[in-house]
Amino acid sequence: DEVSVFAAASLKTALDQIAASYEQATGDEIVISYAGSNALARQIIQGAPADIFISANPGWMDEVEKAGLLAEGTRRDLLGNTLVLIAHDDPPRTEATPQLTPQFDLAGMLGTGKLAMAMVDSVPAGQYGKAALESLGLWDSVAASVAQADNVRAALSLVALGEAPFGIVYATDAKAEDRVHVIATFPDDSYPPAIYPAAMLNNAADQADRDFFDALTGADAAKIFAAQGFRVLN
Amino acid sequence: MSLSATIHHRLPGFTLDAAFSAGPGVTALFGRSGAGKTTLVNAVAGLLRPDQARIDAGGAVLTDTARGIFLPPHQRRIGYVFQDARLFPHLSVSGNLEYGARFAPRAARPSRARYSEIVDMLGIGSLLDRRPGALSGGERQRVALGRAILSAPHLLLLDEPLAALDEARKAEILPYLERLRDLGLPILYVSHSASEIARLAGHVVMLDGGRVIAAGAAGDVLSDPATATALGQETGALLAGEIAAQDPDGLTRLSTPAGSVWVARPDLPVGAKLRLRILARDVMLATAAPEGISALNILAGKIERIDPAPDGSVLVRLRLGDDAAILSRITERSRRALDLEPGMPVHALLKSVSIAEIAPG
Amino acid sequence: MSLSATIHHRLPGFTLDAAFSAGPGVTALFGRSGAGKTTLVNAVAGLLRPDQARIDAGGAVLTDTARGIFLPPHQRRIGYVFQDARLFPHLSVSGNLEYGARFAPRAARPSRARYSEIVDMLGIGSLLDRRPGALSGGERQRVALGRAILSAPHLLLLDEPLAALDEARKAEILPYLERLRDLGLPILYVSHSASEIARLAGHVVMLDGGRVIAAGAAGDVLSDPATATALGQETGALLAGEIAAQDPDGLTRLSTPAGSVWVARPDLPVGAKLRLRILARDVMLATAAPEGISALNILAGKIERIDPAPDGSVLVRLRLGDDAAILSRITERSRRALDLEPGMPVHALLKSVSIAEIAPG
Amino acid sequence: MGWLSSDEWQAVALSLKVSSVAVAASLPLGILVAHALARWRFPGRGLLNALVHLPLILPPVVTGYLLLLGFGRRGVFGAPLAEWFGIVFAFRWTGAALAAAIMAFPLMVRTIRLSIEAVDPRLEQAASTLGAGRASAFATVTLPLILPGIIAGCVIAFAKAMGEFGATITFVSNIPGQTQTLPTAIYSELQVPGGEAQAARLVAVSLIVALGALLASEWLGRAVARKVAGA
Amino acid sequence: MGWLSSDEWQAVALSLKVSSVAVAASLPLGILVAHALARWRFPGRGLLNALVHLPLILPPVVTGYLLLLGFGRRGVFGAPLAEWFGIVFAFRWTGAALAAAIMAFPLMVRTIRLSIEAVDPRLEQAASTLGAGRASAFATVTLPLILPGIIAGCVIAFAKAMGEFGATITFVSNIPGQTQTLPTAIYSELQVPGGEAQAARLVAVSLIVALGALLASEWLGRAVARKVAGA
Ligand SMILES: Nc1ncnc2c1ncn2[C@@H]1O[C@H](COP(=O)(O)OP(=O)(O)OP(=O)(O)O)[C@@H](O)[C@H]1O
Ligand SMILES: Nc1ncnc2c1ncn2[C@@H]1O[C@H](COP(=O)(O)OP(=O)(O)OP(=O)(O)O)[C@@H](O)[C@H]1O
Ligand code: MOO
Ligand SMILES: [Mg+2]
Ligand SMILES: [Mg+2]
Repeated sequence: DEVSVFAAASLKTALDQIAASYEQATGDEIVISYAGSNALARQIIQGAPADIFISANPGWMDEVEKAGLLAEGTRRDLLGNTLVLIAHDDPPRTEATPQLTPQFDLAGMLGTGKLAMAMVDSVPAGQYGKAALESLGLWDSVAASVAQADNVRAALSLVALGEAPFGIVYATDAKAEDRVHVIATFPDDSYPPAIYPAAMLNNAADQADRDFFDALTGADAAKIFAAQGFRVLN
Repeated sequence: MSLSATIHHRLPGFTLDAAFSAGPGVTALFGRSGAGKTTLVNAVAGLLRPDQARIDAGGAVLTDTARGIFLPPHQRRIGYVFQDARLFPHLSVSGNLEYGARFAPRAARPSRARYSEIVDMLGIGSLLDRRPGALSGGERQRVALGRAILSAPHLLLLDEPLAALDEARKAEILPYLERLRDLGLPILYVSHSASEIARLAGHVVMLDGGRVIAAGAAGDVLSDPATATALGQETGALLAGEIAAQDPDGLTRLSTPAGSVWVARPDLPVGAKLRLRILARDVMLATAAPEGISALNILAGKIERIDPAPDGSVLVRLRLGDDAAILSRITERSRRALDLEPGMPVHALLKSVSIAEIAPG
Repeated sequence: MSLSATIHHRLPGFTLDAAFSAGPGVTALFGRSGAGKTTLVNAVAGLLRPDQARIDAGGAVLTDTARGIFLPPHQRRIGYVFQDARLFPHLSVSGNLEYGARFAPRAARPSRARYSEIVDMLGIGSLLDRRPGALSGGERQRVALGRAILSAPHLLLLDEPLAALDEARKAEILPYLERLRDLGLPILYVSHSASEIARLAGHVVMLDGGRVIAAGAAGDVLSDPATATALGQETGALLAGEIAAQDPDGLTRLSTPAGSVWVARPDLPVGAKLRLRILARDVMLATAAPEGISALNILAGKIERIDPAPDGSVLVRLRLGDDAAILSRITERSRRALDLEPGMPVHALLKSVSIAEIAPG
Repeated sequence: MGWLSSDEWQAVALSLKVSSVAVAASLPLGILVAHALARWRFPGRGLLNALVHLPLILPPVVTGYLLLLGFGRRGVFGAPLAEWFGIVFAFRWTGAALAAAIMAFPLMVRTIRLSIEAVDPRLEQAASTLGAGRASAFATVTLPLILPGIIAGCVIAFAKAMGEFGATITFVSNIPGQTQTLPTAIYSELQVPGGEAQAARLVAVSLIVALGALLASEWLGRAVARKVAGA
Repeated sequence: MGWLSSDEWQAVALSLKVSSVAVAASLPLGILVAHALARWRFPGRGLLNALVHLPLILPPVVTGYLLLLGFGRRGVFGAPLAEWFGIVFAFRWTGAALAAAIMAFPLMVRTIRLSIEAVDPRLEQAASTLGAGRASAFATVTLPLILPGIIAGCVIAFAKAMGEFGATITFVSNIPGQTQTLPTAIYSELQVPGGEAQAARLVAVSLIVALGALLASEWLGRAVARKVAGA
């Protein structure tokens, strides 16, 4: 049987692995459509034939839920992520990564360089990053230097290419890119929890859908998510 | 079929204001460059929508601005040979020639034989596979002529179709146009050449500055001393004739209202009707019948009028019998030497070979 | 300047293989439709790169395929009036006329006065602000002529420049071309009209099927019985003359090698040199000097040869004095009636007004 | 071939299918609209022109979103089309073709329109005197003469369709085997750390296909032009 | 006006600036390349043609990424350009203009090329017999005759530039006041639940501007065409 998953694009690496081993184990076919959470949510609201939706932020899951399209009681917070401050460097430095504090001289470190982030008003990673910098009192000093990419991966590649010396991305992204290294972590309480909610949709009728949804919260999946740097939330 | 048109159309800097009618046969549109000939022909074809006009052909109303009638060009069945050939560049010569047939009613479509005949007449048989881009100027014009004829039209508009052609080629095509005419296809023929017109046209419409300045039977218009300035060296008279006898030495005797005239047309049967063109400059006058002279044709007549021309010559109009008149252009000195005056009897010497002839329009 | 060209060029279905040279004055290219005239002219202009060719003009090598020389067209300073006018559609008539001047060397640029003179001569003064799209066919050709002349060329190529024009307009333009020629501008002139050629050209090159079939002085080529078929009604002789006297009654006496000839050109000074064209069909023959006849010009001569023509006429070549010969076309019947044979003395009657004259080439 | 996964092969095949269908299906309308804009005078001409250009002016995401609203399952047109005619665009390859066609439409129309405007109307006049009505004259004279323009329009539309991303992913998502075209597959790869190499291979495939089409069209266009030029 | 925030006004102004500069700056090269493709025979013609079409074929993100590699601070060309000439594209409006220019280039070139191909070479020949060298003949005959094509090319390029999003944001990201163009602003709004209304206002602005340009160009093109047609 076929399971149709609409998932935030940043999950691709992990989900592809999970789906591959699940397909092997069950013979079910998992078809995953990766795109921005906003696009996926709108498509679902417009009747997309998805069985499972994994959003990169709660806001878009709320929209789908408001539209009455979630299968009762299936919504859960699947994953969490951590925001980190990264720097371009090769070879990577291996120092311990401190927590950011209000004293951190981010503006001084930037100089005339840019701080790469996802779009601070619209893309979750950017919204969280802005909130964190604001709560640390650093936002005003760096706001003018922020280069906002259309998604967090694009922000990452700006740092990876050295176009921007620093950037704010998820820990998962930092981990996957060896041309950058993490120089500091944002305190958990400095920004709203970066949560990836998952839910089954009304469409999802058959057992295969339910099985794969369960598998996502299973131990094998957790291992894979964790290996990518996600916090597994259940 | 007959055509009658009253057209008023303004262009910036030019106004066409012409009324004329054309019976069967060839009607020539004659006039200087810029006189409005092409504009007029475009209006007849339906390519120009005149400000005010009424154009009838064979009883059908083609254009009547007063009643809001404007038959689109493709329904007029008017073949048009443009001043610029306007061949279709993407079609071969044969593609161009065959273009019109598919739109003609099945019965009117030219047969294979007729197609070959026209191709041969125009001398374009070796060009059939070429594209128009690889044709000479005259070849292009010939293909355009063939294309129009093969579209099986009810009326043919020819806008200086032979201007780009050499005399020999013209001489090949003219008889064909005569045949088309004699088969009943009316032709509106734009030309600068009085000799072409004299040969083909039954009627002549002379345009100048967008207005008709003379119209009528070709003989009248071409021999009207009033049109002499426009015609210059081409002023002359037309004489109707009939073949009376074919002499054994190859000469042909014609009987005309002016008396017997000899020409060299051994190919024509006795009884055939012809039209003779006698250019004023080809007529000499003598007070007594000359002897021992190579001129075959010497006609006796009486001077009707003498009009001086600006260049020092005079145009003498002779009456020959009741129904015929010819013009002679001589110098003022000769006039004085011979003391010519209206009313005097004289002999007109025609150079026989300068007589152009046609079957009657 | 003189032009000499040897050109070999193959097109699919047509091969041009011509060599000719042209001195100062006007050289006419004469030939049937499709003979290769335009192709040849294109090669001279540098618009066609022939397979093999050597073309020199005024000592400069324009094209020499053997040495890999090919001067691009814009460096040749050759004015070209195309068979299709090819005006620039985005420029007004005046823009077209002024186009060439900016590329001409400063000293050669036409003055304001010359510009007006040419505009007046061509009768396009009222069209200066129009676009080519709003011109008649003949108007377009006149503008093209003006455009080429005003580019101050060293050589002028005219590809049937007058074909689209009426007689009156031609008569206005021809003297101007004569003047250009007399000012030393060499002209290569493509035409179907023997009378234009006789009037303008010192030399004639006759083309047929891509080859030169006759070339030489205009008088020789046009009166060569061998070219008579190609020329048809236009066969004739050229006679050099000089104005001997202007008679008070407006007639002009010319002295020619054949004797005195009268024409009506009161505008020319005594001593001016002219060329007379005497068409064979305009010459009558008489065994005795006729009396009381309007023919002004009666020349005595001796029959040199008689060539029969396919149409039943004969072409008689008369020797008039040592240096002059004229042709006469008469019917075979007349020949027999008068018993004409080579060696016989006869009188030639010329119709005075049919004499075309020019300043000598 | 081993160097592309089966999903990727599917994306290549799908892209080809989507682009070809998009071009082929929109060509008749493209010619009609181009002709109307070039030669007809009618009220609403300006509006039509604007409408045609819309997809060019709008960010692709917006076009995609509007398509979703219009032709989604619950869309203004999508719902009745599906109900009455069984035509479904939403989340099908047909939807990807629709998106590609609409995004490429202004390019196609502009190109064809320009070549129609370059045809000498006097040739159409000549056709009319030979008996050809408007439609016949168009089919037998104008159409063959604008063939190079039509080819150019198709190529540029095809190229655009091959590269179209934003409207497609927004409208029909990125479903492997159904709506995942080359560009959306490339996008997916670029979302993965270290996915650049994968993406580069797909880019290469995409280039080979599109440039092949380009070269073929150049050759074709030249052949057609030569034919028209004569010789 | 009160109904747009100052950031949004900045985006409007910036989009206009970026698109105009992109079109104006690429036009000379566009004409040159179009002419070369239409009329010259030289080795590498096919390659040049392919290169010009690349931005159309590639997903915009890829083009943006390649621009980043080429013209970023550390880019192959970006670094020397910055060092030697002080020309910086990265994170500047100039970079947005570069991205827009490159994305619009194939459209501009195709359009102009087509109109060059429609010019009768015999007119250029006539110019040459009147003394005009190649360049002069081009400037005085070909160029005026292709003016309608150039206008069309500019309009379609301008429209494309106004709508360009993917390459721009990937190359110069989204810095309000510097690189935030209308499409990025619209994209940003669409990312947020309920942002549609905001986005719609920006779309409206974008339409008004681009359609204004379109209408103006139609009018201009018609005027030019009328001038050439005569009367
Ligand atoms: N679109 C136009 N706008 C203004 N005047 C025009 C337009 N078209 C033609 N004319 C003028 O109308 C007059 C008549 O043109 P037309 O083409 O009918 O002349 P024609 O008699 O055919 O001359 P030709 O023998 O030179 O071909 C000319 O003076 C011409 O300049
Ligand atoms: N591109 C070409 N390919 C093949 N044949 C050609 C090409 N161009 C011209 N020809 C042929 O070459 C011959 C000479 O053409 P050209 O144009 O020189 O003739 P022309 O003497 O100027 O004739 P016209 O008096 O009709 O203008 C013609 O038979 C023509 O068909
Ligand atoms: O899952 Mo996203 O790509 O940050 O919206
Ligand atoms: Mg005309
Ligand atoms: Mg020719």
